[in-house]
Order: sequence, then structure tokens, then C-alpha cells
Amino acid sequence: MIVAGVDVGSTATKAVLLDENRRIVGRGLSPTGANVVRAAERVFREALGEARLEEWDVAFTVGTGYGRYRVPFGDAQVTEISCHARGASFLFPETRTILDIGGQDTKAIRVGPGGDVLEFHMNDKCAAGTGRFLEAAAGVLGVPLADLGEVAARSKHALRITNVCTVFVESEIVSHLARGRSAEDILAGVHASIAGRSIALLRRVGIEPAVTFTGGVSRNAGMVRAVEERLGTALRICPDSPFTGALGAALFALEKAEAGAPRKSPAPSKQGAP
Amino acid sequence: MRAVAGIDVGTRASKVVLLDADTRARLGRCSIPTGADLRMAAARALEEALAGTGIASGDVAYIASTGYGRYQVPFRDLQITEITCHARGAKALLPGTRCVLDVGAQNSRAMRVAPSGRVEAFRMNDRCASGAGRFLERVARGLEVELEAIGGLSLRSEDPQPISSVCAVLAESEVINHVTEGKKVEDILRGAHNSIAERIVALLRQVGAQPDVTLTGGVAKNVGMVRAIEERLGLPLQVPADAEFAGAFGAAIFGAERLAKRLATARP
Amino acid sequence: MSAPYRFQNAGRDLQKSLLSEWYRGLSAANGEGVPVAYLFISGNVAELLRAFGFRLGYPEVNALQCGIKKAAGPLILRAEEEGYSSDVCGYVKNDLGLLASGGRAPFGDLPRPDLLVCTYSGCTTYVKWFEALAERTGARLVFLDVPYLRDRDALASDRAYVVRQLEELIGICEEVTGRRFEEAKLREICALSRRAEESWTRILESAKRRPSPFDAYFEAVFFMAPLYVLRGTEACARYYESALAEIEERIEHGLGPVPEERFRVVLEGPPPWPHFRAFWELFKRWGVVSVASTYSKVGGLFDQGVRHDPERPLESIAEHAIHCYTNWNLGLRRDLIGRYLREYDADALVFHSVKSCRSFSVGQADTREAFSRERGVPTLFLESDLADPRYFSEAQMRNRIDAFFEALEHRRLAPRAEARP
Amino acid sequence: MRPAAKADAELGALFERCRGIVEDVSLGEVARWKASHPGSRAVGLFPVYTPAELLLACGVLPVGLHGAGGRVEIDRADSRIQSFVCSITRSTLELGLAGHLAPLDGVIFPSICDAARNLSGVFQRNFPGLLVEYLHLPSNAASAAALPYYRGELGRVLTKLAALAGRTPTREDLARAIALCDEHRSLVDRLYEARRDEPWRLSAVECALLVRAGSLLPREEHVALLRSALERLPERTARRRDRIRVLLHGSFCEQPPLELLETLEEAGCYVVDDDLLLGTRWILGPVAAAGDPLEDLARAYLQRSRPAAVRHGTVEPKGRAILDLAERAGADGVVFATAKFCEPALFDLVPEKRALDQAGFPNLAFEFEEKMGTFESIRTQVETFVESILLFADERAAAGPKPGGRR
Ligand SMILES: Nc1ncnc2c1ncn2[C@@H]1O[C@H](COP(=O)(O)OP(=O)(O)O)[C@@H](O)[C@H]1O
Ligand SMILES: Nc1ncnc2c1ncn2[C@@H]1O[C@H](COP(=O)(O)OP(=O)(O)O)[C@@H](O)[C@H]1O
Ligand code: SF4
Ligand code: SF4
Ligand code: SF4
Repeated sequence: MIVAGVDVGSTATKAVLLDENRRIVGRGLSPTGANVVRAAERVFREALGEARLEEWDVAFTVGTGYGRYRVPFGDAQVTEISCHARGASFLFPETRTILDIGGQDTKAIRVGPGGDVLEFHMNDKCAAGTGRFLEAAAGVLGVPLADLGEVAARSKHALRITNVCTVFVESEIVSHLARGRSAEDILAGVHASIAGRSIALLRRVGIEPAVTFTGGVSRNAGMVRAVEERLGTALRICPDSPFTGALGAALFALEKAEAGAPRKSPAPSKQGAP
Repeated sequence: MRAVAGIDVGTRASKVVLLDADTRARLGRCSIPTGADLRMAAARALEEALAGTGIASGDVAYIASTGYGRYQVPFRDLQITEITCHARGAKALLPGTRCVLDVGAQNSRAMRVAPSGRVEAFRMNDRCASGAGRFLERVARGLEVELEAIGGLSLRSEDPQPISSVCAVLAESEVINHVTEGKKVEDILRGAHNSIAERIVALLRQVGAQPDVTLTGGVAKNVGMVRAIEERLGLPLQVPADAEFAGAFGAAIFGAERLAKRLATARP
Repeated sequence: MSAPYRFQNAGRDLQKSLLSEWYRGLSAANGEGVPVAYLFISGNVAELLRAFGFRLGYPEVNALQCGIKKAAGPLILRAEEEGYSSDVCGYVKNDLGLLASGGRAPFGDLPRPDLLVCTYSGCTTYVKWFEALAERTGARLVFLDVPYLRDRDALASDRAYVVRQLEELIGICEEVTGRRFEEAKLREICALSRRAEESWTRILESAKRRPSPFDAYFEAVFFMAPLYVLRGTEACARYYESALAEIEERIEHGLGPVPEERFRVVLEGPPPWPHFRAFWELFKRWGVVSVASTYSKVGGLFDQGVRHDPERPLESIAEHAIHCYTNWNLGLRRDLIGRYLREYDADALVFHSVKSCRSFSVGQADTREAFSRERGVPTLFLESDLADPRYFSEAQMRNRIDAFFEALEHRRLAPRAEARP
Repeated sequence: MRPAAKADAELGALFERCRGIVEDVSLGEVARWKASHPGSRAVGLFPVYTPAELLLACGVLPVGLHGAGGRVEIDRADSRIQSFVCSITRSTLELGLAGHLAPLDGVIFPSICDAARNLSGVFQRNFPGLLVEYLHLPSNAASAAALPYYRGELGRVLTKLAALAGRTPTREDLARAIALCDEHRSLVDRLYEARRDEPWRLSAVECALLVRAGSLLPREEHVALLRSALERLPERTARRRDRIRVLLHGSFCEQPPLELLETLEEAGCYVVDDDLLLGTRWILGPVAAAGDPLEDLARAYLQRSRPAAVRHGTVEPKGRAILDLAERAGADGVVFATAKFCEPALFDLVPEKRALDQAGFPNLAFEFEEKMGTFESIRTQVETFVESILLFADERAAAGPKPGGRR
């Protein structure tokens, strides 16, 4: 049996296909862009392509992420908080705390041994401290996202970045550049600033090892390093970390399919509790 | 002839206005993108403003700088804040001015101005970019519409879509959501304009709104914004032809005054 | 789903007519030459003022009504235009904005007060609020200093201190109204208050049943309105007797606020008035019933034995003033929440933390830590505001609530050896 | 020239010493004092309106808690107190959670605002080993009951302190403590007067450092320090600049970063009076009277305390008080520097500003946070304010005498 999880994030949409042995057989990732439905379909097809499967092979699909109700082929919806918890515990069973930094929000989740959410906290009202902040910095400095970590690693003396506003930080960076500061030092400061905010968020749920890092920003080695330095312990990450939400959704899908849940549940605003 | 220069080094553009020190007639002006190097931008803007006027840079007797990069102009005689300069410039451009709204890329400022051009009271947003031009730039980007076109488009709206996010950054994705839901571009744009207008008018009311209200700054080029503010405020806005140069103009006037004072005290 | 609402509507209708009568009386007071006093909800001294024939107005209720009627936004902006910071209490801004824009509330005209009695309990912001009202209305402002209940040792001297101030207040009321104080009248009023308080306590305690016939937060905030504004009247006492009868009927029929009670929670913090319905809906979808709440105790901790007492009117008024929820220090509040979790057999503790009200919100996160980290109670922490509609985002709220109950449900399906309250 | 150079050098060293004491978030000075006084106790005072006299009478070292500036990251405290609460409550808790308050045996919180009030409860839970006291300040000045009540409340706290110190103070102990604090306060007042008269000799930062160090040092030591500073000030080389004279108002509890004070001066202001560090000088004039010492203290708070937004329940109008202060300081303008999220100050700002506006008295209002790092926006605002006075001096001169009048 094949099930799917689709995570429609505000920045990137991800899909994961699982077989009944909980093995990942397909993945898809694409910018969410202006058309959520199309992004969901695109990543789904990409994942099917990798798995050499067809749409009808998929027994159950769970949507998650802020666009979860817009996945046209979704059979059920689960919040990204539950999905990240589930996915992270699957990837790293020792996980007790999760840091998820996505494009527009940051979450801290504390989980039990089986991946159930015990406590969570999220910042989603202001783009400060999110992936968007890093993107803004990368944009001003002309550094590709994928190289951020590497450039920051070369810094000898991280600057203190004082603005938390993603818009204002752009001009703060410009003025640092004007004063002849290097991109390395600026980026190191940017990473340190987000790491600081992330740790504060983590403290709100309580930091218990092991800490697993999920979301698109976990691909940024500089961020991983900055958080690890502050935290004093190693973060759990793996190449599938950016897919954690979708993976969690797929795990829920498998559970539901195994329990014989009906497909295509109506939009939850009209039903009672999901 | 003695010339004075006002240089306004903004976050987005650097502007220069050259005045005849005695007649205060305008001799030249220029606006260039600021870019990363503020010092360079100031020097280049001055150079370009001088080009073609026949005035040598040595003939510029006084230079007053203003704007966010006012301290980055090594050849200045005096630096003055953009608030003081915009008020003065707006008053000189439109003598009926009692209040000035200066809406730039990152900052919005509201001022109440005395008949002399002195700032009596002012407020600015400074922690969050939610009520300034950058918000519109991001919305334009999200909608893939040219910045120059958004104002005109927004005026065609019949059913404005409210933007709930106050964050300039998050608004971008909210806008994208609206698009997906099949909302019209002009309606989304109008919603975004209204949302900023609301914040700007609140700022103005805090200093006490009184006519005439003059709008300066880059956002004055946006007809949609002008209309949105007027509707919210219930007063017409005056937009000087050179709204963008109001700051540099004000700086140049102060420069001329200080120069006159200097010469007066220098003479026995 | 339809049956329980028949009863509720009965109560609601009675309440509506009581409240609109009160508003009408208030709006007409200036014209009729009846003295008007403004006071606060928390631990107020309504009984004493009533004994002098004052009609009573409550600026907090103005703000609350504007909130529910979705009129708060522009009023808050109006106050901000006058220079009030975006970071200060929205309740105050709402009311001051109302005054600045002519005093026409969505429910009627506000009368000019003759006396402002600032009952200090609960919040120092009250002082600023009434100072601003005094400046604008020119009414006489009286402070009643009610010390924060910090230490049980201080209780006796605190009470004596409040009683002495009440005696002074009697003199002031005599001056303002030209009437003499009649102790017998005060005793009578206290007895009426007590009647309402007895019934109200029984209503609150009915939520100990499973399923609960009553939502001690979402419904309680409506049920308690007469206790706020009409305490000490015969109509109020009668309202609670009929409300209690209604609850007893619900019990008899096995009815409750949701079709199927699936989760029992204790709720801490004030509601988001401008989005009250939407907020409730987000919980209803999950079959959540709040079996106890702290917000329903801001007017007085009657379920903890606080009563107006005709035998000792002034002492009991002082005790009522001291024992309102936000006048208790955090330690006492934590103990109370712990008791509620136990006595009402709740599954979880939900915080709704509002920016406006620091009396509630400073330390709320610490209290959350105490329960979730030290006692293993599942807690949900939500943030928005009680007055300012700008701080509420339904999508974000829903995300958090769904995630929390998804997890609770999951834990229930796959029970593990984990600490429970 | 010789004596001036000597005075400069000595004062420089003195300010550096103060800076070291003030910037040491771990209260090193307090720890050293305790080490040299075995068995002694130190108790922190949340900044405003807590009588240090009570502590001194028991031989306890009073330690002013003035937040952490930008020197600690709000990290552990963030999970206990939310970000819409003023920085000083958050940073004070952070200092505790990070172990920086280890030299303290107790903390006293006065009832100044809802934040400070509930912070006492957070401290009680998080630091069970500390004596955490909440001191109720009467907020009903008109009531005859306030004085006896407050006297009793001081007595209650005194009993707790005595138990902590293991020493019950006599009436004489109290009288002596009061006399010491009176002397200390009069010296601080002299320092402020000196700055008011010749602000170019003592910068706002220096003044703040000097006074603030006093809240961390034994009073006797600080008295000596103040004396030596006062002696040297007149000899200091200093050039008077073309700046405006301002009254800085609204920062009585959370302290603006020193860089902010520097920015104010660089942007063209002389700070000629302020309500910074109100905790060290909140009583106007000496406390000591013939009567019962506790009652003297209680009366000082009720009848002779410097007005601030956290002095609740007084009847005098707020607007009048600020005009008086500004005029007494001979200020050209008032700068309201209000701590972000400080509700009492933000509320009072409205009537105060209105009063100044109506009197045509120039004023500027902005918010700050103790942990802020950029001062660009504040600099712009202050410069604009200064320009509106300096660049238009002719207009003002034509309009008649200024309300403040420059010396
Ligand atoms: N290769 C990469 N290197 C560094 N950062 C990346 C990379 N790819 C994506 N990101 C970051 O990940 C963010 C998107 O994260 P994601 O969790 O997918 O977002 P969401 O789920 O919120 O849409 C982007 O803002 C970007 O900063
Ligand atoms: N041609 C234009 N049409 C519409 N809006 C414009 C145009 N040019 C600039 N703007 C607006 O003006 C803002 C920049 O204003 P400006 O005063 O130059 O900023 P600053 O002084 O802060 O650099 C932009 O964010 C944009 O919203
Ligand atoms: S504009 Fe900046 S400060 Fe404002 S909400 Fe967005 S990121 Fe945050
Ligand atoms: S702070 Fe809270 S208790 Fe005080 S006035 Fe505001 S809402 Fe009411
Ligand atoms: S800064 Fe203001 S709000 Fe904060 S503790 Fe001090 S008085 Fe209270």
C-alpha cells in the first residue's frame, strides 16, 4: 500500500510517498508560489515520478501546512505541528524537542517518546527570525541561499545584528556593507540573531535532548551550527529534514488507511471535529 | 554665482537639488539609486546634478546633507534630519502646507509645520516596516505587477480585499493567497493601499491633522496611495511636482540660510 | 443540538431585558437627576453605592460591549490618535475613544458621572483609566486602595485598611448625594447579593458533573453579566435562581453546551471579545467544554466562599474586594487552578493570554511552565487580545487549537504511562 | 592647567570604576562586600520607591536592580514572561535564572505596576530559597488610613528582613539608617544641581554612572565617592557647546542604555534634569524628623516623593507637575523617553504631553528598550527636535521669552 503526505508551506510545498513498511519511496519539492493547488499537484507528481507510480496507486493522502485544505486530492488534514512531531520522531526516535524553521514561521515543539505533541509554540505573526529573514539577507548580499552557511562559516568576528524586522535588516546590512564589513561577518551575525530567537522559542516549550531540526532552513549548515553553538548540543538533521512535515503527514495517512478511514473527508469547517 | 546643494541620501534613492544661494532659484537636480555605498552615491549624485549646469564643484559654496545617509557625506558643511528638511522643503514648494506626510520605502513620517517651516510635532514609524513603501513593493512583487503601475490599477477596484497581515513580509504571501482564491489584482492592490493608508493617517492624526496636507517621498508618485489616504483622511492631499526632491530642496534652503549667516558674520 | 438552546435562550431573554433596562436607566439618569457613579468590575463596592441610590455605570462593560459588537477597532484607533500607545490596554483605549467620539455607545448614551470610584483591585491600569475619565468629565475621583493579596499574614490589616476607607467613602457619598447613610439598607442589599452569589456558585459547581451541563467559560461570561452590573438587587437574585433552575433542567435531560463532551478543560484568561463566537467555535468543533475558568472569578471568588454578609456588611465588602482573581498573587492563583483541574476532573489547561491585560498575562507563561513541566498537565497557550481586534487571526488560532486537540486525542487513543494531572 | 588636568584624570578614573561596577551583571561588587563581611546579607530592590533604610537598619546591603541593559540575552525568561512586557521585568528574571543574582538573599518588589506585582510571584516560584517580598504602597493619598497602614506594611517587611539578617533593629538603628540615607540623598541632589547649572561639566552618562554605582555600593562608600566627585567637578576642563537644555522624563524604572544618553547629547542636548534612577532619590528632602522613624519614612513616601507615573492615587494633576519640573530645571524642552511597554509611563505621557503642548513648551516623545542596539531612529528624532529649536532661534526669539529660559 502507498500513502502520501503533502505539506503546503507558505514558501515551499513538499510531498512524500510511503509504502506500508514506512519506507520513503518518493519525494517532491517546489516553491509554493501563487498557485497552491498547482504546487501541490506538481510535488505530488514529482514524488510519483520518483516512485514510478500512478495517482491511483495512492491509498490515502493527508494534507498539512498552511494550505492543507487546498490540496484537492487530500483525504484528511492534520496540522503541521502534529506532522512535524510525527515525522521528526520517525526520523530520529530519540527526539524530544523539535525546532522547525520554515519560510515564514518558526515552531518549537516538545514531544513524547512516541512523537505526540506535549507542548508547542510558534511565531507566525512577524517574519522576524524566519527563513524569510535569511532570504532577505541573502538577497541584499547577493549570496545564493544554498551558500549561506558556507559563507558565514568563514567569519572571524560575527557582527551584532540589531534589527529584528526583516525589512529593516536589509538596510542594516547595506549600512554594514557601506562601512566595509564583510559579507561573512554580516551573515554570521544574521545567523546568530536567528539562533538566539530560536533558542528563546525552544525554551518556551522546554529543551530536552535530543533536539531535531526540521524545515527548509535545516538545509542551511550555518543555521545548524549557530543553533548548536548556542545550545551546546548537536542537532539531529538528515537529508530528509526539509520533508519532515510531509513525512509526518504520510505517516498519519498510513495510520488512517490502516484503520480504514473513509477517503475524501469534507472540509472540516462544515463537519464536527475531525 | 554662488550655488548651494542639498543632498538627500535615502535608503532607495539619493537626490540632489542645487540652488542659487542668493536668488534661491533652482539650478539643477538629480536622483540616482543609492545602492550599497552611501558615500559614493552622494558624490555621484552631486556630480550628475552639476553636469550640464556649468557650475564647477568648487563653486558650490555650501552643502547640506539629509536623509538616512546624511552622515555619510564627507564633503558636507552641515547635516540636518530628513524630517526637518522635508517639512521645510514642502513648505517652500507649497506655502499653504500645515502638515507633511513623508512616505518613503521604510519609514513613514507625519509632521505638523509652523508658518516658518519649523517642525512643531512629528511622529514616525520606526520598528516595523508595516506602514511604508516597502510593503507596496512587496505586494507588487507578489502580484508580479510593476511598481509604477500598482497605484493606477488599484483605482479600478470595486471590491477591495482587506489584507489582515500587518507584516510587510507576510503580506506578500497573503496577497498570493488572494490571487489563488481568484480575487482580482486591482481589488487586492486596493486592499493593500487601504491598509497602509490606515496606518499613515493614524500617524498623521497623532500630530493633529490640519489642511493643507502635503505628501512627499517616493510614495507620492503612487496615485492609488494618494487617493487611499485622501479617502481615509477626508481631506485632499497636496502633491508637489517635485515631491521626491522635497528633502533635498529643504536641505538646500537651510544651506542657503546658513551660508548667508556665515557671510554676514564674516563681514565686519 | 437544538434542545439545550431553548433553555439557554430563556435565560438569555431574561438577561437581555434586565440589561437593557439597566442601560435605559443609566442613559436617563442625568435627565432624571439621579446620581451616577462609575466603578470597576473587579471586587467593586457596588453594594455601598447602591445604598445611596447611585445608578452604576461600568466603563469596562462599555468596552466589552463594543468588543462583542465589533465596534472596538475604530474607537481604539481614536484613542491612539490622542497619543495612547499601541502597547497599552485596549479596554481603556476603547472606552476613552468612546468618550472622545461623543459618548454614544452601541447600546445607548453614556451618562455623565457624579462620582468615580476607582476600586484598585486587580490592576494599576485602572488608576490611569479613572484619572483620564476624571480629567474629561470633571467628576470627583475617589481611590479605594485594595492591597494585592500577597501574604496571608497581611490579610487582617489589609481588611481593616479597606474598611476604614469604606467608612471614608460613606462620608463622600453623603456629600455627593446629600443623603444620609442607612445601615439597614446596606444590610438588605448585601443579603440580596448573597442570594445571587449562592445560586451562581451552585451553577459553577454543576460543571463538576460528567458531562457538564454548563460551559464555565464561554457560557459563564454571559451568565455572569447580571452579577457584574446588578448585584444587590432583587432582579439579580431572581435571575440567578431561574438560571440555576435552567441548569438543573439541563442536568435532568442530560444536556450540555456541546452535543458530545470529549474534552474537559480549565480556561485561564479573558476571552477575545471581538472574536468571541469564532473562538468558541474552534473549541466546539472538538467537543471541548470548559469546566472551570478563572475569568469568571474576576468579579469575585464566590466559589471560594466569598460572600456578602448582612451581618458584617463593610467587612464582607472589603473581603469581596480583596478576593477577586487578579488581586491574588500568582502563588494563590496557581493553587486555585490546580484545585480546579482536580475537582473538575479536567483533561487540560488552556491559557488565553491577552496583551492588553498585564494583570492576567504577566506571569501566565510561568504558570504554564509550572503545570506543564512540573505537573505534566497538557497545556495550550494561545495569545491574542480581549479588546483589540488586530491581534486575532482565526487561521493561526485554529492551527494551534487543532494541533493541541489532535495530540490529546492521539494520546487518548494510544495511552502511555505518562503523568496525568 | 595643572589642577584641571589632575581633576580630569581623577574623575575619569572614578567614572571608569563606576562603569565597571554598573556593567557587571553578576553583581561582583556585592559579592565582594559579602565576602568581606561574613554572615551578612544583601537584598535586591526592584527599582522604584522601596525604602533602603529598612535594609540598612538591619545591616543588610540594599542592591538596586536596574535591569541588565543589553548585556544578557533574554532567553530563559522569555518562556516565563512574554515579549509584550517591559524589558526590565524580563531581564531581571533572566539575571536570576542565569545565576547572576546569586549574591542576593532576597528581593523586594514594590507595588508600582501590574508587571512588577506579578513578577514577585514569578520570583517566588522560581527562587524558593530567596526572601521575596511584595511591598504595598498606598495608592490613596487622600485617605487618613494610608499613613498608619503603610507604617504597618513597612513594619511587616522590616520583621521579615530582621529575621533574614538575624538581627532586630532598634529604633536607633533605624534613625541612623535614615540619617545616612538623608546624607547620601542630599549629595546626589547636589550632583544634580551641579549638572543643572553647568551641564557641560558632567555628561548625562557620567551622572547616571555615578548615581547608579551608588545603588550597588555600601552607602558610606558611595557618600565618599560622591564627595570626591563634587569636589573635582568645578575644576574640570569643559567647553560649553551650543546645545539645548532638556528635561529627560519617563525613564524612572527601566533605564535607557548609556548609548541612548550619549546619542541625546551628541544630537545636541544637555540633559539638565531627569528621573533616571528614581529609586535612589525618590524622596524630596530629608526623611528624618523628630517622630517615630518608621512613621517618618511612611510620611516621606506619602507626602514628599518625587512624582512619577508609578506614584498612584495622588490628586495633583499630572500636567502641572511636569511643567513645574521643566521650569525649575530651566529647560528649553522636555524629552519623554518612555520604556516600551511601560504602561504607567505610557498612560501618563498623554496628559503630560498635552499640558506641555497647551503651554507651547517644546517636547519630544519616543520609546526605548534597555536592550536596544540601534539608536539611528532616536538620533533622527532628537536631531529634528534640536533643529526645530536651534535652527529657528530667530523665530522663537521674536515670539517672546521662552518658557524655560536658557542660562
Ligand atoms: N538549499 C537551501 N539552503 C538554505 N536554506 C534553504 C535552502 N532551501 C530552502 N531554504 C530555506 O528554507 C525556507 C523554506 O522552508 P520550508 O520549511 O520549506 O518552508 P514552509 O514550509 O514554511 O513553506 C526558505 O525560506 C529558505 O530560507
Ligand atoms: N514610480 C513609482 N510609482 C509608485 N511608487 C513608487 C514609485 N517610485 C517609488 N515609489 C514608492 O516609493 C518608495 C520609496 O520612496 P523614497 O522616498 O524614495 O524612499 P527613501 O527616501 O526611504 O529611500 C518605494 O517603496 C515605492 O513604494
Ligand atoms: S514588517 Fe518587519 S517587524 Fe513588521 S511584522 Fe514584518 S518582519 Fe515583523
Ligand atoms: S489591564 Fe486588564 S484589568 Fe486592567 S483595565 Fe485593562 S483589561 Fe481591565
Ligand atoms: S518599566 Fe514600567 S511597566 Fe516595567 S516594571 Fe517598571 S514601572 Fe512597571
